Amino acid sequence: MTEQKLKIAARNVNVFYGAKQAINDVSIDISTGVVTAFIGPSGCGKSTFLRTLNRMNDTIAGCRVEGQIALDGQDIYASGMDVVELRARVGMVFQKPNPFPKSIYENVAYGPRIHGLAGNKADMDAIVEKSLRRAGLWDEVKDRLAESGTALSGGQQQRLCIARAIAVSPEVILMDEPCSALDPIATARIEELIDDLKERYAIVIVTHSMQQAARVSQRTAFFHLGTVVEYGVTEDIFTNPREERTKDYITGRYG
Amino acid sequence: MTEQKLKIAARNVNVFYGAKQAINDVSIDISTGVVTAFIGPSGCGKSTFLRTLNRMNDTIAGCRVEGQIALDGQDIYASGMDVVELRARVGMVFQKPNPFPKSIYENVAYGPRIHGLAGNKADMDAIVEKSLRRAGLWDEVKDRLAESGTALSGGQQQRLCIARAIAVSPEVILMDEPCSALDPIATARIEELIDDLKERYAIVIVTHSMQQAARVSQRTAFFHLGTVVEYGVTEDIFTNPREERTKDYITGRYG
Amino acid sequence: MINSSWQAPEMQRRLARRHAAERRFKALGLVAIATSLLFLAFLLFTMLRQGLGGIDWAFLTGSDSTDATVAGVWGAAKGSILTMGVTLALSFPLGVLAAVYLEEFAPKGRRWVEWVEVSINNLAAVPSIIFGLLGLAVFINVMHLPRSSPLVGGMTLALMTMPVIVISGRNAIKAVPPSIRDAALAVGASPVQAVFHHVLPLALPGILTGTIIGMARALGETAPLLMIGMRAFVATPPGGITDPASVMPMQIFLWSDEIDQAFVQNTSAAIIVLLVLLMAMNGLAIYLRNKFETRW
Amino acid sequence: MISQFVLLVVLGLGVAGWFAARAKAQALYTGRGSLAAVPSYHGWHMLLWIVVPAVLVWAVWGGISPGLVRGAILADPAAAQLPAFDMERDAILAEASQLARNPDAAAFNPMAQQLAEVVRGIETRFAMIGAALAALTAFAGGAFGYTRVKAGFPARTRVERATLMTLLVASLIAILTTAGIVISLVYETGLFFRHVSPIDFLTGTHWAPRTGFDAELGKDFGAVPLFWGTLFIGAVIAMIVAIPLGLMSAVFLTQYASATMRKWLKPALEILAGIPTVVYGYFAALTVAPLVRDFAAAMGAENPSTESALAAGVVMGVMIIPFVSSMADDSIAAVPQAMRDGSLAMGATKSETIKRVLLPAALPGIVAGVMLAVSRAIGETMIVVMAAGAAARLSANPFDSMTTVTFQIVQLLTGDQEFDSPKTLSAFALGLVLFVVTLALNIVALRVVKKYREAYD
Amino acid sequence: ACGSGESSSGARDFVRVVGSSTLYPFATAVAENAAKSAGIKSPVVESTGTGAGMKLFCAGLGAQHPDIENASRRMKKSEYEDCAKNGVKDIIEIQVGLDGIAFAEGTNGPDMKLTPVDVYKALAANPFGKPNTAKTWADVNPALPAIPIMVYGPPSTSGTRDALAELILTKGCESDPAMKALKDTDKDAHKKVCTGVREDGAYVVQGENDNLIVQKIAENPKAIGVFGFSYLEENTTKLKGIPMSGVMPTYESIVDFSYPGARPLYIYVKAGHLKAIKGLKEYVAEWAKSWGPDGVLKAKGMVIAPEDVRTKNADVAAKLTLMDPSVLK
Ligand SMILES: Nc1ncnc2c1ncn2[C@@H]1O[C@H](COP(=O)(O)OP(=O)(O)OP(=O)(O)O)[C@@H](O)[C@H]1O
Ligand SMILES: Nc1ncnc2c1ncn2[C@@H]1O[C@H](COP(=O)(O)OP(=O)(O)OP(=O)(O)O)[C@@H](O)[C@H]1O
Ligand SMILES: [Mg+2]
Ligand SMILES: [Mg+2]
Ligand SMILES: O=P([O-])([O-])[O-]
Repeated sequence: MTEQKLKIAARNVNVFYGAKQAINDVSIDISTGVVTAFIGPSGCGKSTFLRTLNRMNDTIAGCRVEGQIALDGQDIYASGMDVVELRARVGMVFQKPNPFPKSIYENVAYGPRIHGLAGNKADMDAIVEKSLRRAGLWDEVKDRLAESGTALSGGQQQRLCIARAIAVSPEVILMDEPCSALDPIATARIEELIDDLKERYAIVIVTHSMQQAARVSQRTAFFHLGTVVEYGVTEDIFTNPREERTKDYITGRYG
Repeated sequence: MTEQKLKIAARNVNVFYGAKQAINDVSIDISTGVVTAFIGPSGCGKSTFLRTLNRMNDTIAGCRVEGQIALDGQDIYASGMDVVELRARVGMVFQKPNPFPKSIYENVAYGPRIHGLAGNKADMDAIVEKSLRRAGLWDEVKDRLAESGTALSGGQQQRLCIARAIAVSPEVILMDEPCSALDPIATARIEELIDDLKERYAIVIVTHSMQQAARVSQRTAFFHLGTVVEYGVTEDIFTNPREERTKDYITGRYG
Repeated sequence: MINSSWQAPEMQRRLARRHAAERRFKALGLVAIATSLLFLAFLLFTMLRQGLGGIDWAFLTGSDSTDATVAGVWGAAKGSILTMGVTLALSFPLGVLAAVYLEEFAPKGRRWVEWVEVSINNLAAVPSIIFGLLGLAVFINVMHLPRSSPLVGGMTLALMTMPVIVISGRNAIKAVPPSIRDAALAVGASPVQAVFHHVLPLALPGILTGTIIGMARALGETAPLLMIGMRAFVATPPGGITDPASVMPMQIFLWSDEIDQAFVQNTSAAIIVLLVLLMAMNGLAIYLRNKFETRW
Repeated sequence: MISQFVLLVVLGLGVAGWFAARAKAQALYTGRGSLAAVPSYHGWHMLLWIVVPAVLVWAVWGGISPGLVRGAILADPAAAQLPAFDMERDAILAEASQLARNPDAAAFNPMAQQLAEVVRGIETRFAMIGAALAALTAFAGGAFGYTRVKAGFPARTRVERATLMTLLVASLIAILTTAGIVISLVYETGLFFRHVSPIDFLTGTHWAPRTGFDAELGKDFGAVPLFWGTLFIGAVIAMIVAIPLGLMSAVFLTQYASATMRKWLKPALEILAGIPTVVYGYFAALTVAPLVRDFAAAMGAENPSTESALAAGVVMGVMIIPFVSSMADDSIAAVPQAMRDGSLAMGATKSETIKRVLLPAALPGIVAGVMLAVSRAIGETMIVVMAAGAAARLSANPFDSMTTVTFQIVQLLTGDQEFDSPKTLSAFALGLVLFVVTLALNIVALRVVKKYREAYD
Repeated sequence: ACGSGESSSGARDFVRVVGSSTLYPFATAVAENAAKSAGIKSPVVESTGTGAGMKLFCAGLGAQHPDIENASRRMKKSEYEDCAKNGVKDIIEIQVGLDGIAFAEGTNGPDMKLTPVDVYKALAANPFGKPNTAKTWADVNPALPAIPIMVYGPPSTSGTRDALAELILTKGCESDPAMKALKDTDKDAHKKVCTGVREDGAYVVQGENDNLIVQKIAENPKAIGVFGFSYLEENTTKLKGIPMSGVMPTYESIVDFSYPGARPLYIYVKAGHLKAIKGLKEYVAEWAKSWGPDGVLKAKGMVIAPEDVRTKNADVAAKLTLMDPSVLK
């Protein structure tokens, strides 16, 4: 059993794109040692909410957040907050893989380099190798580390982005459908990784696969139309949902 | 039972990215009335092969194709081939959703407009609505057709791209993981669509979900390291694979 | 029954029409570029025919003289090189930094930011002679920098070149997909790091384009230099950026108005030298631009 | 000499400081999170503290020391018999100082020779003081910087703040330049408008600048034909040439030409921007203008003039082709490949893809290029001087000769006349009004681009 | 600052000349010779136009201001006052030669023969106070060919244009006694009627590039041009002179003023700079050496001044006698 500790506490969060409300009064706890899964139909606000957790929504023009989100008790939307540090501590894997148009090596080494995590070239090599290995990409790319990260297949790019995110060992890792372009074996590898990471980190994963949510997560939040319909222990949600809507969704009877 | 007719015949196809061979001697038949699924681990060449079928690989610098691919008996790599007509007849949904930075309406109307499929505004409206409905996106976007296609969620973008592709009613539809960002309900909708389309069209779908392949396809090709290890009737492949590698992959024991 | 629509004759006709349009469009493009290049070729041919005979070692190493057989181009060429050096040293960093600020860091929607934006765009439209007036007023009359010097010439031309670099730079920066910024920010890069490590290298080709055309314009410019004393007879090549100097286009302008017909050849020869100088100046930038061009 | 040396030393100190601070920071590193910033940022922070204040001190010293040196020399008994007249004295002092640096040179003024030794001594002394001050500042700055190297010190934030300041200052240069232009034009424009009413100036259609002040002046300073000529030649004729040629060239280069072809042709086009305007002027006047005239004569025009707006405009258009083509080329090339693929996969032809997807997505860049080109054309002088004539005429016939604002400004400012005559002053008024007009155009363009921008990704 | 050039507080070790574009080719030739023979550093000669040069010249004493002003006309009283206000009181005025303006046509031209009255009637905006309606030369004078009036000439801002106005147009204008009388009653009206040039395209203003005029009229047999005499002399293969009142523009006819259209050229030297600027005296001396009948300036196309003017000015150049400002207008 891993130690559980409250890491991020989101309270009454509302998110707007211009005038349109995309997230409506969502409150969720994210803890270290726990994998939290966000599930819900497409367009319900999972990615939007995920982005609020490390303020990546700042980069979207017209996006506005209300409510409180605290990381280790500290309001991340407070004016004194150092966003850079926040994002270093709360890493993110995007829904659409977005490798840098640089070499595969540089893609992974970038984070460690700016955070000074490697003292020398050998350290860096080790970090890159380890990250790529954990993302299950090492064998496929070890001979072509100098090739561009954009010349990889869809699934390879996705794993590259995962490797890039874990290379800086953030405290919280937000993953937006990290396995959407992966085959079952690669998926299993990432799930293993998640299992592995959760010992020390807080992990949030958005997924469309109920099976995956059930396999890897301990907490699940079911989003629907911008609200969290149900949030609780994964087992409960899947075996004994309190809400009708949750049940419908899980059993695929929805809509 | 739908009528089956050979549509695309690929024979001894090799594809190279520069010096690197990505596809090795692949021969596959694609027929109207049949859904063909490509499965295989990430990076094995599924997308690469798919792109050769409507010559989208032409746009990748350094990509070279050998072997023969015939559409209705006509070599699509022959010098007289009209690529524009080819691509109009062989539509494609890309792995990474790529909506145009135009309104949702314009995204779907784009194809019909250039091919002159709509006589007037009402026709066009009808085509747009029908396509969006079939892709299961209509309800979510019917009030915001003028918004940019890039302001949609990941799954919505994916369905928009599907709607865009079917709007021109191609004879063959190539779909590269069309449901990767979709929840089970939306996935079911797309699968329904595929089932529906296959009556009159030839459909190829790349998927990482064995269940999906088993559900929607009648033929399956298992790719591995650039070769087709096994190609045949879906049921046979899943219940009684001839090759050890196929079996390992399907049962998730691979790697 | 299957294949109905695409094989239908009216569909085929439409396709044929579209292909015809495509061919027309491509031909138009070809004609456009051929026209532009023909113009260039014609100019070059005329210059070469008239001027090639005038280029010899003495011409390349000499300075201005009233005797056409003695007059050489080195004095003016050196003046141009020094002037362009000053221009580049000022306008490139200033232009790039301003572009980065305006595109990435300036608070959006503020009045003063809009003013900066508009005034930079507007500076590009200010007649070059007005920059000459400004240079005269500020650099010579207020700062007491030496008249006719590459320093003042370069500073004046830098004011003119900077807007071109800023405008092209901003567009290049704008064209970098937001997902690249997102990727950098999400691994904990600061906005400054994201810009300098990722956005700027990707925008570099566009910035260099602006630099190339801006500098080319500066190199061929005469009007503002009239005002700051570079329309002058200078028989000794400048020793440094504060010495009196002329520049190539000015030399060409002066020679073209010489009474002595023997200067006609010198004029053309000087134009050839100027173009060679231009190509040399652009060479590095073009090399870098080709090197950094990435498609995503 | 000494100033290069001092700069080198300060830079050297800066580099040394960079290494020292980085090393110290590295030593403080005990594991992840133990340092608030990467060691090299501590290095940069230190380097800034060493170099910036020292260079500032040296620059200030460079500003005040000549006065001090001069005072010291004049106080020297050897300088007693220097002439009192300032300029002559300056000349001797300057020569002495030159001799001090280069003792072998022959003296023009014998007194300079005598003073050379004294001057050398004093100059060296003051230079040394300056160098010492700069070095001290560098050390002080370095010492301060070094003490700041602590585990919790946010060096990156500080360095980035300095970077942002630099960026801000760079963009403010534009405002300064704008202000400078306005200020240098406004005063004289004011003088001009005291004699000629702005209404006459802005609405009058008769332009015949002359000297001497009288009440009738307004009738001869009607600037409308000039602005008309400027717009007609620069924004209409030149653009009719440049936009299609430039845009189509860009399209051809990015979409149809092979990579090697593009690599060679794009720079070739860019040469067009660098050909001196005088050359274009000759070309326009001697090659294009006669052709245009013959054409006009063939069209039945009676007594067509050799000078024509058309000749000037066409050549100007050619000159600015690269502004349109290169910027459009860059913008089109920057549209993500996925957009292109999306369109091609729909069965669109290349030209349809270009027209419907690429050009709209690249619009901001294309508009910016066109605006730059228009700007350049409006500000162009020489071609007009040589090929368009100087007749201030309000005509829509491109075969007529016309004149532009810039041409008039050059004429009015470089010719022979008193500099406080209404003629000269009108040049400033022309400049200012043109400035305001282009400003308005730019504001409109900015709004339009903002409105139609298609953001991808 | 590096190099040996001027700096804000220091001195200059070369002569700086500004002013007329007409004098530019001569001033540069003198500069070159001075550098060669007197061993001074080559003077820098700037072509700014007389008026703009005056402004620079009069801005003050000191290394940052020019030493010599070339003028294709005499300094005006207002200009001297400006000079004096800025401390430039001691000025040496030297007449260095003459410049002739010439009317010319292409060698295949119609063999025009003009008089100042013809020119005035053809070019004036309001000849004798009435609007100009002449379209062809025949409208002006039936003896002339019926070809359209098209005259290329200098812009209103140049010294050559002043000469055209003063020496030809005013003369033609004053052929009418009423106009001559007007001069005494209403000076401004006189100036307007006599020197105002039409703007309907018959008079084509060409920027200050005389070679361009030469080329344009050489190619257009119907056009005639007005420019400095030296350009005619240099281009005899392409152009021929047009006789004015029966006198061809030749060197001799200009020197003896029988061809209407010669004006004096001056240089103005700042006395206050003589001691401070290395080479200034030598440069002035070189002028005196060059302006004689066998000097370099004649070869360059300048019209040399009459003997008595030369001796008088040689004396001024040698003694560096100051100008008496009261003679200026
Ligand atoms: N543009 C390219 N240049 C060079 N190599 C490429 C390029 N695109 C893909 N590859 C390589 O070709 C191989 C096949 O890639 P492909 O995209 O076809 O895989 P895939 O089967 O679609 O995988 P996935 O399921 O991850 O999308 C991979 O090894 C990949 O790295
Ligand atoms: N940039 C944007 N501007 C405006 N609306 C947006 C933007 N991004 C997303 N939306 C809208 O906000 C809602 C929530 O989007 P979000 O991306 O959070 O969905 P999601 O749950 O991640 O869906 P998916 O599973 O399809 O990725 C959707 O209706 C979407 O259309
Ligand atoms: Mg999403
Ligand atoms: Mg793929
Ligand atoms: O330049 P000018 O004053 O002699 O016409």
